[in-house]
Amino acid sequence: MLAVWLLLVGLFGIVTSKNLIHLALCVTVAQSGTYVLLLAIGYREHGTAPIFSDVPRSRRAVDPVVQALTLTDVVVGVTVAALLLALAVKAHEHTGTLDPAELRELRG
Amino acid sequence: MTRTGRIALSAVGLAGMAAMLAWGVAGLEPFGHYPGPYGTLLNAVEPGERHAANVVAAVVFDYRGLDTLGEELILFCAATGLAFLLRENREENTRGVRDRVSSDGLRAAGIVAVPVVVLLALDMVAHGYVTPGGGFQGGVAAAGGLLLVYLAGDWRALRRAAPLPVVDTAEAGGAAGFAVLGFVTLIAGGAFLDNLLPFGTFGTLTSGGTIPVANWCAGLEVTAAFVLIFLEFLEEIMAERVRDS
Amino acid sequence: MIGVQIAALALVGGLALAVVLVHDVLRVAMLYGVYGLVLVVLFVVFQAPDVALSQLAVSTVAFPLIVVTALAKVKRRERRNR
Amino acid sequence: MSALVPIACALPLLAAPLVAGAGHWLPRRGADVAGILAAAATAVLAAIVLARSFGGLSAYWFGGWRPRDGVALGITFAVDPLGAGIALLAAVLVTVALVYSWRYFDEVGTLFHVLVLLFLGGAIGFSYSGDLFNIFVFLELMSVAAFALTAFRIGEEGPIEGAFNFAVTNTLGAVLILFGIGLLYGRTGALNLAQIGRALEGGNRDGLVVVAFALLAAGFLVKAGAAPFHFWLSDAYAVAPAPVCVLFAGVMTEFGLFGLTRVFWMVFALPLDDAFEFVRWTLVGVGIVTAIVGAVMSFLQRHVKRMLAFSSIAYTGIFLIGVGMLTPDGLAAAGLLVLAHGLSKGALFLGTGVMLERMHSVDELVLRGRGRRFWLSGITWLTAAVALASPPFVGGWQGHEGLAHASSSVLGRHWTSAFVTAVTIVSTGAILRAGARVFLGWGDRQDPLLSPEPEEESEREPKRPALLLALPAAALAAAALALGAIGTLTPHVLRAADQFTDTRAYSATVLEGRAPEATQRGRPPTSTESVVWSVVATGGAAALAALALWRRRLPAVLRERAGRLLVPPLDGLRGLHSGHVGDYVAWLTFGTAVLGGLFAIGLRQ
Repeated sequence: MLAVWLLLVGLFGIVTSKNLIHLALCVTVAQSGTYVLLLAIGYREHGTAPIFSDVPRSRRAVDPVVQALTLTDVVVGVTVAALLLALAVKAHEHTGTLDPAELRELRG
Repeated sequence: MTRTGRIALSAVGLAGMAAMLAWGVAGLEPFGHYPGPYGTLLNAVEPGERHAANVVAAVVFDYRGLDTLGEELILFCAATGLAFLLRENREENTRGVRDRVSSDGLRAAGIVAVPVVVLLALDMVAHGYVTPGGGFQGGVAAAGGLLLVYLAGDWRALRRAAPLPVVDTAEAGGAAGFAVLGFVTLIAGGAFLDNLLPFGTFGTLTSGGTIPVANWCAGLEVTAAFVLIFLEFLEEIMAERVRDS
Repeated sequence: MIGVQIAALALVGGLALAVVLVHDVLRVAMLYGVYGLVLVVLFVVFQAPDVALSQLAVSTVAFPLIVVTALAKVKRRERRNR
Repeated sequence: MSALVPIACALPLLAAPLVAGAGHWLPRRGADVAGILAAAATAVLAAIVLARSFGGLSAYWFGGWRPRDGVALGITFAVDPLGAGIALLAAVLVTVALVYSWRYFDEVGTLFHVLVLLFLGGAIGFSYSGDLFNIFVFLELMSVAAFALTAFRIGEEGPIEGAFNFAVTNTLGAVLILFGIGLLYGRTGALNLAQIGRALEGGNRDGLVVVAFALLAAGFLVKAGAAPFHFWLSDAYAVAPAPVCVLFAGVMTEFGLFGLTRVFWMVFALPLDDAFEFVRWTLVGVGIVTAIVGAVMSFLQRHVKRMLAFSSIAYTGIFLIGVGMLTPDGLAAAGLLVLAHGLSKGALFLGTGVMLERMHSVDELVLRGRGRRFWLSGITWLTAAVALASPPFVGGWQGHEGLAHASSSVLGRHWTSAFVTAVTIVSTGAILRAGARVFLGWGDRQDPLLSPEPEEESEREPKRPALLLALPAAALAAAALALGAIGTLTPHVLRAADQFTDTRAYSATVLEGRAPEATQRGRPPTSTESVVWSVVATGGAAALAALALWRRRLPAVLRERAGRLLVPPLDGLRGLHSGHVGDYVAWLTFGTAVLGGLFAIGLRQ
């Protein structure tokens, strides 16, 4: 449920945003919804982390796969955010504004 | 579309999506009851098969190694893409930058802090498949540690500590290393990204076969990629300073 | 444990809303930093230390650096244009 | 399967960092040549993989992790002829784009080559992979490379804005896809396509399954640029450099549809097998709307690249009609059309590159008559447009014929043919109009109907030989033209589609290693009806182009009536394409909700 919330909140932020940097951060909020979803799916009551260096192997552990997926996802999230921020900076350099409403080069 | 129209449209859309997602999520098992079988099976068989204590690391670097190869390349791609986008202000334009000399205390702290942070980060990389941590986490931290050179020293010190060709090459090496690993296993007669090295003793640094190798490649790649990304962004500021003066 | 989980979930949800609703970029940047750290806590209570560590690295090192430099650049230009 | 499969994917992925690393130490041209060679070698490998894939599906397990008791431990590449075919198309287009770009991107060093090679690696991995999350990873690799490539001309405002809109919408599309993957994993505990499909088959079709399908469909439709998720596409294509557009139009959007098709057949076909009719009409409906929007908008553009972008949207709609029929025949027809469209659109986009570099603009009105000197490019333009219009035995003719044939049993043959013909007339008519104006100087100097466009001027001095610019485009156009005459093409693609849609054989091969049976199919006989339709399409396109060029010679009364009737809705449609990223995302949420709502109504048990 929290995952759904994060996704929707992030989307709402993007639609209403008046600043490209803020908008890029909202994209990452929407993305973090997927992290939470994945980890919540793999969670087990009373399970330990799937790292058996100091717990016996027979202990019930949470799902390692979703954690691996989330790791990948986090990396993707950072890279996309970095690209978006770079584009926002460049847009500001050329137009002097970060408001998407004033960036209307591509109409029609 | 006006702002009001946009918000109205998205309100309809978001309400619909909320209902739809809620309906979908309701079909999941109750929280805390992961049904398996993928993760359950891996938790059961991995320690016996690969001797790596951190199952997540084994999944990342062995069972699903191809995903990680893709992930490393996404990072590589982003760093390349940033260099592509921010190329106007690369190196040449920022050569004249001079920082105000920061206080001696700060500088001394920096001299101590840089190696400490970098060493801690390397330790995080090294034990990635035994304890939490690994190439990615340690790599970001190491990149951050190198950036302390800038905070403690100045822009030119950072440039000297991390010359662009070297960082570029390191980054390329890390990304290529992973792919090379795949080709090596192929030539050695296994499947692509097969694990052919001895698996070692459970819970030690020599455990896991090729997992450590892949892990170090990832560490190198991530460190270099993030140093590059940071440098690109910092250069943007330096270019502004040059223009100001 | 359950209590901690619920608290972390609520915090994440609330902070996400704050990030989205606040429109002053500087404040958003700071809120976003806190948001990242709360996510770290959430991942820890989900028994995912690996993910928590990488989120920690990302939200304490990577994000602040790129967001702050982007902001600094924008501010500097705006000041000069005026 | 032989080790060629992983090598075909890993070769460009290895070459990319090597070229990047070598860029600092090797002479410039050496790195360029290495990039081109890597792409060409990948194309050869992809061709071999394609040839072998007709022998039957085969699964390659990375790391040697074969499945245990039907549970996949690792990641598999399961190569079928359709996937191998689109991978080959990608490799060929990348090679052509790199050759065309010789000395074009000198100012950025090796970066352009590196990004394009990464794009290729992602594309090949995407088309071969049989693992849902792995598909997502390769899709993201492709997308991240594409975002950066779009903004090549960072000196201008448009490219940055286009890339930003592109990156935001496509990242959100990926988030939807990942959300769907998460839901499926939560139910089945599997990421392998075959395994998920099998696990869902027995279970009931509840909200989770329906919503997961809606999310995956919406996410892939964003990538495919179907309405109302298409807004990013025209922005991104309009501003990206010409060789990059070749890749975008030729394969990237098609990969969205490919992903949708793959996920549908491998995962959802069995649990939804009594609801095909509903899914069919939903997808075909989206396709129809997309085709109309794309065709009409493309006719209204004077910015030639943007016109081609909207024409690609129109074709996405047509492909979606073919794919959406949910039959092997429909899929085969779409595949044939993708092939013809990829080659001819590639030639056209390279043509716009010639315009920008040699004539310093891509504005149809500004360029009127300026292209007279460039006869080779003019002929190429005409050839590619004809190949797109597909008169009998030329270009995408076999695809159009197949589409009509496939629709007879599921959609109704007559209206499908009529609709596709109408879309072809409008979108190809626009291309012919632009070509005639630029290369022949026909028509008026002003046209108030067309969207006002900002000037796009190329400041660079032409320094590259004209032949180098014209030849790759001419080769692509010739290939597109010849495609229609290759008689063995249709049976092969039909076989590929049969194999692709055989869900049970797929999962048996992947999970149990059972050898699949090879199938055979003949080519349906050519009917006079489809010959007539395709002649109408080509003739109509030419007539419409002429009408647009010499509209003023019509009686004034007629013009006024038509204007009063047409202009308000057209302006309304134009107004929707606002360039505001918030609008695009609002449409994205709306579209997803509508899709989810429709599926909720139609698919609930």
